[in-house]
Amino acid sequence: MTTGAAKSASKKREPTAATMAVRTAAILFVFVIIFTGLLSGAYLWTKPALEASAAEEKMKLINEVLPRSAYDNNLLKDTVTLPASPLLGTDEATTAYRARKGADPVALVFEAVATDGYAGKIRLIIAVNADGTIAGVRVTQHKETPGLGDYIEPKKDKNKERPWITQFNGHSYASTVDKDWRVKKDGGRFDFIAGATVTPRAVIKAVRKATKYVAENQTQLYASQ
Amino acid sequence: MINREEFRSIAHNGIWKQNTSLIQILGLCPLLAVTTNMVNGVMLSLATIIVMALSNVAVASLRNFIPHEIRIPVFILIVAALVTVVDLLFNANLHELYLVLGIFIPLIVTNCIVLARVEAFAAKNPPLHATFDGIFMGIGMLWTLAVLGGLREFIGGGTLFSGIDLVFPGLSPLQLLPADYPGLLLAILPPGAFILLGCMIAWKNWVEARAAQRQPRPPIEPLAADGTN
Amino acid sequence: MTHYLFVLLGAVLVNNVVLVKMLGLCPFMGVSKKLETAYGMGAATTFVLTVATGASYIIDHYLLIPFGLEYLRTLSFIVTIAAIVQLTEMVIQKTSPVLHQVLGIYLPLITTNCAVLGVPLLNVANKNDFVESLLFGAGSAIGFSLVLVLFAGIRERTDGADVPQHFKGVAIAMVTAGLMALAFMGFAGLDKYQ
Amino acid sequence: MEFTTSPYLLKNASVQRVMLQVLAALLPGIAAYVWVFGSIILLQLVIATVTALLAEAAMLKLREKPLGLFLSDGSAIVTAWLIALTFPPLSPWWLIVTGTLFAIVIAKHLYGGLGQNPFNPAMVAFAACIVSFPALMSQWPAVGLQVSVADQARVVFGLLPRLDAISGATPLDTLKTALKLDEGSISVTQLLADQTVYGFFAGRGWEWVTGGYLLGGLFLLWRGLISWHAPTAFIAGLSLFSGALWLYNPAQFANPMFHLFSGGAMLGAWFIVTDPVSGCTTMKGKLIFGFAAGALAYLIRVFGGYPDGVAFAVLLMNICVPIIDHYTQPAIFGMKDRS
Amino acid sequence: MITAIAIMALGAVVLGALLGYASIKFKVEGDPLVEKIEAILPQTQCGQCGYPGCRPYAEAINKGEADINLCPPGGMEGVQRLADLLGREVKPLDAEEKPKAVAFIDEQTCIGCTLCIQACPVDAIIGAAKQMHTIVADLCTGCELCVPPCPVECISMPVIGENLDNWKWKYPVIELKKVA
Amino acid sequence: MLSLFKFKGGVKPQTNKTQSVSEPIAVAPLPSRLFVPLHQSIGGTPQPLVQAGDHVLKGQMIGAADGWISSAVHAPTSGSVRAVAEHIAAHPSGLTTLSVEIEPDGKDEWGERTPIDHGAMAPETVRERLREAGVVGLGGAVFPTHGKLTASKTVPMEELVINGAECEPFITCDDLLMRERAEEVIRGVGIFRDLLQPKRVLIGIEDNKPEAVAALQAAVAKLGEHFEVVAVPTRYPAGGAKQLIRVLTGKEVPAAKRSTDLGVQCFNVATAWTAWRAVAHGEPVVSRIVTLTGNVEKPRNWEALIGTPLAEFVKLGAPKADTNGYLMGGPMMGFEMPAMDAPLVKATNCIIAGSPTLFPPKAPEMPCIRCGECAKVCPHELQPFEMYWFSRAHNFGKTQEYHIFDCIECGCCSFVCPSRIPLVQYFRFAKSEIWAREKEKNAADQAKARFEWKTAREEREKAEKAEKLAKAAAAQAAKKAAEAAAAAVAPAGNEPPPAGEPAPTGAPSTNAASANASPVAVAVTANDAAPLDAEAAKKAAIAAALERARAQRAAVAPKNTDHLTAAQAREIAAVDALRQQTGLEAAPPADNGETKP
Ligand SMILES: Cc1cc2nc3c(=O)[nH]c(=O)nc-3n(C[C@H](O)[C@H](O)[C@H](O)COP(=O)(O)O)c2cc1C
Ligand SMILES: Cc1cc2nc3c(=O)[nH]c(=O)nc-3n(C[C@H](O)[C@H](O)[C@H](O)COP(=O)(O)O)c2cc1C
Ligand SMILES: Cc1cc2nc3c(=O)[nH]c(=O)nc-3n(C[C@H](O)[C@H](O)[C@H](O)COP(=O)(O)O)c2cc1C
Ligand SMILES: Cc1cc2nc3c(=O)[nH]c(=O)nc-3n(C[C@H](O)[C@H](O)[C@H](O)CO)c2cc1C
Ligand code: SF4
Ligand code: SF4
Ligand code: SF4
Ligand code: SF4
Ligand code: FES
Repeated sequence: MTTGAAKSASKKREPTAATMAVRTAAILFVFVIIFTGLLSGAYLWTKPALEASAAEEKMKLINEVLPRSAYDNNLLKDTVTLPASPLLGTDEATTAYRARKGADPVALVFEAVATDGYAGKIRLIIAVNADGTIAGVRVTQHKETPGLGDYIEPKKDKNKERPWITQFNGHSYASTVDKDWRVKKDGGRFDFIAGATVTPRAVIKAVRKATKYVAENQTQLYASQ
Repeated sequence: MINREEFRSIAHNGIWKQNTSLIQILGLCPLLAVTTNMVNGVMLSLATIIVMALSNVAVASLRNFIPHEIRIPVFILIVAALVTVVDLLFNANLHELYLVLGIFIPLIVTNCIVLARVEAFAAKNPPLHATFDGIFMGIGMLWTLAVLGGLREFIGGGTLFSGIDLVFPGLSPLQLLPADYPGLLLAILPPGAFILLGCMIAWKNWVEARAAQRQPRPPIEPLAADGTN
Repeated sequence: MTHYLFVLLGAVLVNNVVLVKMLGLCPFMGVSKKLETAYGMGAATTFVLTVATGASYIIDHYLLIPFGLEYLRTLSFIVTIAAIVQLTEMVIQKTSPVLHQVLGIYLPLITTNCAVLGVPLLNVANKNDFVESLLFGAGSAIGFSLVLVLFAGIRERTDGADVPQHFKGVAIAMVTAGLMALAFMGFAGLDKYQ
Repeated sequence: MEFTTSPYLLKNASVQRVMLQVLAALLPGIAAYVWVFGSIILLQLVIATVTALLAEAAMLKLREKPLGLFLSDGSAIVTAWLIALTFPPLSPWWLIVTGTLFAIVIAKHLYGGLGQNPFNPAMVAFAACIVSFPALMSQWPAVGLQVSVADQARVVFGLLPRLDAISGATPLDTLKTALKLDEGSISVTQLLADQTVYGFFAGRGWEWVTGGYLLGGLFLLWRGLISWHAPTAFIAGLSLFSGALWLYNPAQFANPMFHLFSGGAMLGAWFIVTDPVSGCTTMKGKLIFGFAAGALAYLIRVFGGYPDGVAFAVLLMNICVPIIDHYTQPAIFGMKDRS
Repeated sequence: MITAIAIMALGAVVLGALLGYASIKFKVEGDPLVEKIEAILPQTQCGQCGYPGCRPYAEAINKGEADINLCPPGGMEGVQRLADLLGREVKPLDAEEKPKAVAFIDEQTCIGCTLCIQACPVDAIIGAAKQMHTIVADLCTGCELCVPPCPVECISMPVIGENLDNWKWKYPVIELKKVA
Repeated sequence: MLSLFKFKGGVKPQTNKTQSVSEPIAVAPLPSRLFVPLHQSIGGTPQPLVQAGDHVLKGQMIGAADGWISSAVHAPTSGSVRAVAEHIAAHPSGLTTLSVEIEPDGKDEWGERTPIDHGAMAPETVRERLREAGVVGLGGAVFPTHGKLTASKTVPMEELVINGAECEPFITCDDLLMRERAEEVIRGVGIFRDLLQPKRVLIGIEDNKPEAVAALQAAVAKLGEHFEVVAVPTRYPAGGAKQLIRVLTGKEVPAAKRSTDLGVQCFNVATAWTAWRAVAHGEPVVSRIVTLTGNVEKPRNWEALIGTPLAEFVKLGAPKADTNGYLMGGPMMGFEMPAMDAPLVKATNCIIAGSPTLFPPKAPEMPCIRCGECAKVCPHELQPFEMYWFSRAHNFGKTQEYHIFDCIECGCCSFVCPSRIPLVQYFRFAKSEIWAREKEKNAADQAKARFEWKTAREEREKAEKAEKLAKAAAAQAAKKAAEAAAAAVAPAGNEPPPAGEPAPTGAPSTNAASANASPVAVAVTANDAAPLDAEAAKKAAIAAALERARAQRAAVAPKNTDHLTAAQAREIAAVDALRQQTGLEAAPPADNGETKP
């Protein structure tokens, strides 16, 4: 009897599940409105800056492989979609950027993947001039061994004057014979760092195949919308 | 408001006595993951300090309106909103650093320190105290991250302040050891982070033990102690 | 099929959340003093993390992306996770006191486990599909539990060792974690075939 | 009386005696090593031993433990020798020193020294160094190197530049690199036909060294210092995996003999997975430990990022030791039918 | 911005309602932690912790009202075990650890007032009014609660020394310190 | 021939037995003083029956067995009691124990001896006789022999194993006993056989004692018994009861069980001999054969009186000059005697004079390298290094996971350890810590239960008082109501609740069992018979509390005794017996409720 009384007393003090649900929901609702509002405000405020920095980031990369002075169009707007291709090493469609000076095609900037790096895929961005020569190559992503295979990144390359990756500049699929697209150890023309030959081999192979792809598809690439 | 004594105790707690990284062993993920160099560590700490100070203020001011049952979701909501704001700011203004720090900026939300302080301090104290608590806890975290980051990059590559160019574009890192220093890469990799933090904790234990050994003595020279203060 | 197996194994071993990705370190250090508690924490985390990755995927793909609200990811993910955790706790406490005895004290800790938010965010970053997301979540959780339990085993043993005074406790545990991370580097490269 | 409790009679055994026998068991392998790769290894053994003893002495002094007792137990020397034998013989001196310091100070003494380390110190040294200095750690001199010992010593002490000509990848490494070459340009069969790489039944020259270790291991077995479980299981694990893949595609995967007698497999089987301190202690545990270590070593060798997987495999299994031991407790007297 | 707020608000309402509902529906009484804490306390029921018995002290610890180092009979070991259970810092005991003792009634002096019987929390004293009282040593927890009420001060607390029944083998290690 | 089994592990230390077997057993001269400890066997400590100044005869009982698991103590010779006081014990602790000091009168005069014919008597009488005669296990454990002479009710008795292995180095007392008194030994075994009715009797003797084997075989043949005398391989600890049972029968007795549960029982040969003397000659155990060997000029076996001070005994062997201490028992399991005036006791089978050459000082202990040697030799197939690791770290829970209570402290592990770790000592340390904790925990549980009971009782008393007042008021109210509305029955029916209400509160809310039990009782009584209410409630509460106490004990007891070893079980049995004796066991609620005025 006492316990029953205590129970009903405590019931009076404590809300039912339904009222509690409503109350909690309401409070959470208010807080969410306030803080999501705050957040959305911040987002709208920074949005232009965000977009700018995203574009800037892309441009910065492109500028590394293709000098800004070489073209005058807005690359980021003049794109073409490349389907997945074994020559590019890609397994999904990628975007290529077309640099033009006036109406003339200047260069094509696109992504390629070296699939057989020492520790997985090496992602590259390559700029190929309209004449088929390479304007520049940069590594965008890789998992090669730090301190050994990572010299393909200019930042990690001990040779600051002429980083390894710049060796490709000027080569083209047409002018460089197959045999030369190898590291010196294998009888080719490219340098390497002893003890880490797998990485350069992979990059060289990927670049060669990519230039081949461009050479084969050049006209469509510049033409298509 | 806040008196000198309280302020000092809050500062001492945050920076040394209740140091999040060395004593509470909280907030380890950023502590270990982003300290591949000093700059990363410092910048992430700054972001954390901002979040902590703001969320402590917010919770301390709103604490009376938050029912107990849903306090955790509300705290998290507040922290997450603030973190996202900081995230957006980093993204807009320090984009490259933003890329380096990666998911560790959003992860400030789950940084146990933030929530722990909110729960343990802000929810029970007035806003001003809470703000200082947030700031000093953050400073405690900042110096450990800075030291750990510095140690790691120094041992790992002989440099200091690498990555400074991402924050102040003009500056360049210091190369402290000769360029042919081979670099103990391990220090920069995860194992090095754990082991060096272990050593830092042992160092802190050692300092405390030494201080404890000396403590019983003070009565002998109270004047000198006063003089130094 | 093998692809999914690789995703799972990759998440458990090669990209172990704790030792390689460095997430969820606080519970890793905090709840590994005893084997028993490590099992409890592992089980609780595995459950929540798997559910959280699924829920996050759904929120992301059916609420945020359609409305262009990607910037609300952190906010919505974490609030959902916190709610899941709290609900789970309440339900377990009521329905299975035994299970609550085992998992109860760990559940609240999970909200502040970086892995629980980090893994859904990584899923987004890696553009994983639903099954991959779930497998990655489950794999990470298993990886977390695995190293947590193994770590607890070692810590129980080193408890009895004559560790130098200042290294006793957390410091030596950190060193142990470091050596475990070193060992796990041996898995590096094993995921490139996936 | 000096003695306090029973038993008052003790067998004549000591840690020192155990360790000395392990050192003796390493001698045949070292002899073969000298014969194949030249006597420069002796210099490395000395460097490692001196460093190990100095580091041990320093740590003992810091920790206020009796120096004489522990320095003379010989365990640091065993660790030092194993480090020297697993590092490339032309490693610069500081590499061996760094590795040894890492082993003795971090892997051993931070845990309280002899007998208390959960990880194998020598393997910690190897792993830490190969992670930090992959280039230096994967270059071995060619067999039958025509460089004087004096010049080699100069290389070790950095007085002569490291000549890329005198060192190259190990047979295991060559094999692994070949796997990554252009579509089928070199098959394993071709590679193994190459006399500069392949000797009688394994990597050229390596077969003798590893044979020496096998001999030493059998000596330990005969003396009762190790049990057969771990080595046998290790060899079984390695052979089973390599054999299966070899049968599946002999053009791509080398035969088990090659794997057993190249790299650190034999040293691992007889001297490393048998480390009593960091290994499993129950018989079933030893079988699991050995088998898993063998299998992991193979997987890492062939598919992983490092040329030899023994060190990582052993460390990975060290992590599992407490749990394995916990779940493989033998049934005790009177409880057998119950379990 | 509006969609953002709308979507989040929707989520908030759903989650809030769920949580609020669950917090009532799945409410449980009692706290198993108190039991665990109490199991560690020595059950001497002496009140030296400042609480009327071990159970109230356990409840106070659970609520965070009391520190874990207040129970002298539990000793440092008790503090250690509480710290382990609760994940709190080990603190030195807030009093001196006393050697174990049992009460002893000087039967010559005892006047049989029964005051000590009423004081003893574990009924370790037997005897009837106006008769000599005796302490059952096996049941006495040594809490000393019976000492103050005795009007003729006939209760003393002799320390139990080491004897063959409670003798323990000693820890064998003579710590190896630097000899040389 | 019987096919033998093997036990795992074991070691072969040098036996050193030949020194002390060249001479026959001699009777030791009367010492000038005897110190007879009252507590000489497992179980209850005998109550002293004599006082200072009493004159005693040889064989007169001076300490009466206390409880069933306990054994009487007797005067070893005639003389006068000088004191019943604390005297240093033959125990490693060096502590004292209550002992009877006797000054022999030199007459060595026997008291009354009443031989019985055990064949003609009820088994209980024979067991009682053994208890009265102080017959205890002389193999080392000194467990009262009569306690081991009841066959299990469920398992038929298969084998009786007689332990003549004597596996420890140096000791030869059983060897000589078997050689010289083979017939009496066999007759003693006959008593055990008659009491236990086993299918077979196996006598195991290590094969390095061919003379003893021959002597026993001859005696068996002569007496026409069907006992099998078996030579077992010499390997320490082949004489451990469980090892010998294993070797002879193939059965493994787990620590948690008694050997009778497997239909086996084991006795030492000397125990059999004393049993025969006690039954057939009425002679209680007042002396035993003790080997005196080691660093002495004249090693040999002596029949010495219990209570002989060590100093007087060792003179018989003429210890060499460099003797630096004396061991009681063998070098594997014995301990150093704490003082020269410590007495010989029933458990003293051997005294070894030690010297630095015989037992060189131990080299310093090194850390364990987990080499596993100790596990290889452990006859119980334990993992000593794990037990050591956790004992060292004071992690006693873990030591129990590794079955520390299965360890028989044989010392094989310490013997082989290359790191020279005193493993056994770590185990003893851990075991005594665990026991101490267990005791503390039991005391705490008991205190808690009693405290709860007391609180409940006080509350109930308070409630009763309140109830009395309420009832008086209610009676008045009822009267008034009856007067006011004579026809109305309903209000009266509604009235009782206020009166009945305090009853449930009388049952404390902290206590689930009584809270559940008492309302039922109250519900019945409260409405029907108001006057009986208080009585009934009280009774119900008492019954409930009793029930609860019983339930609690039932719930707790099995938990605590689950993983007990024989030794622990013994300890508990002793305590239980004591409790029963003092009548405290059943005490808690009921007694106190009544003693309270
Ligand atoms: C730990 C480790 C990491 C390595 N990482 C790379 C790498 O990232 N890139 C690479 O080309 N070679 C790497 N190597 C070296 C290859 O195993 C192999 O030795 C080398 O590529 C063979 O080329 P070489 O002809 O220059 O000796 C690594 C070796 C080791 C031991
Ligand atoms: C390691 C060890 C060795 C033992 N050796 C003998 C022995 O050699 N002879 C013997 O009679 N009892 C020996 N015992 C005692 C027996 O286990 C057992 O207690 C005895 O045989 C039972 O007979 P009892 O009750 O008549 O003494 C030994 C015990 C242990 C633990
Ligand atoms: C309460 C209790 C009862 C026992 N009852 C028996 C029994 O009925 N039969 C028996 O053989 N042993 C009994 N034992 C004794 C043990 O089995 C005894 O320790 C063992 O036989 C002696 O062998 P040892 O040294 O190996 O100790 C009992 C022990 C205790 C503590
Ligand atoms: C059979 C045997 C194998 C050993 N193997 C190793 C080893 O692989 N690595 C090592 O550092 N020490 C080894 N030791 C030495 C010793 O156990 C080691 O230094 C301890 O790990 C140090 O605590 C070995 C010792 C023995 C007896
Ligand atoms: S001090 Fe300890 S024993 Fe005494 S009442 Fe408090 S908790 Fe119980
Ligand atoms: S007898 Fe005295 S000291 Fe002992 S428990 Fe009772 S009140 Fe406490
Ligand atoms: S024999 Fe000694 S060193 Fe070997 S495992 Fe056993 S305790 Fe350790
Ligand atoms: S003393 Fe115990 S642990 Fe050691 S061998 Fe004997 S039974 Fe085994
Ligand atoms: S900071 Fe990641 S779990 Fe605490």
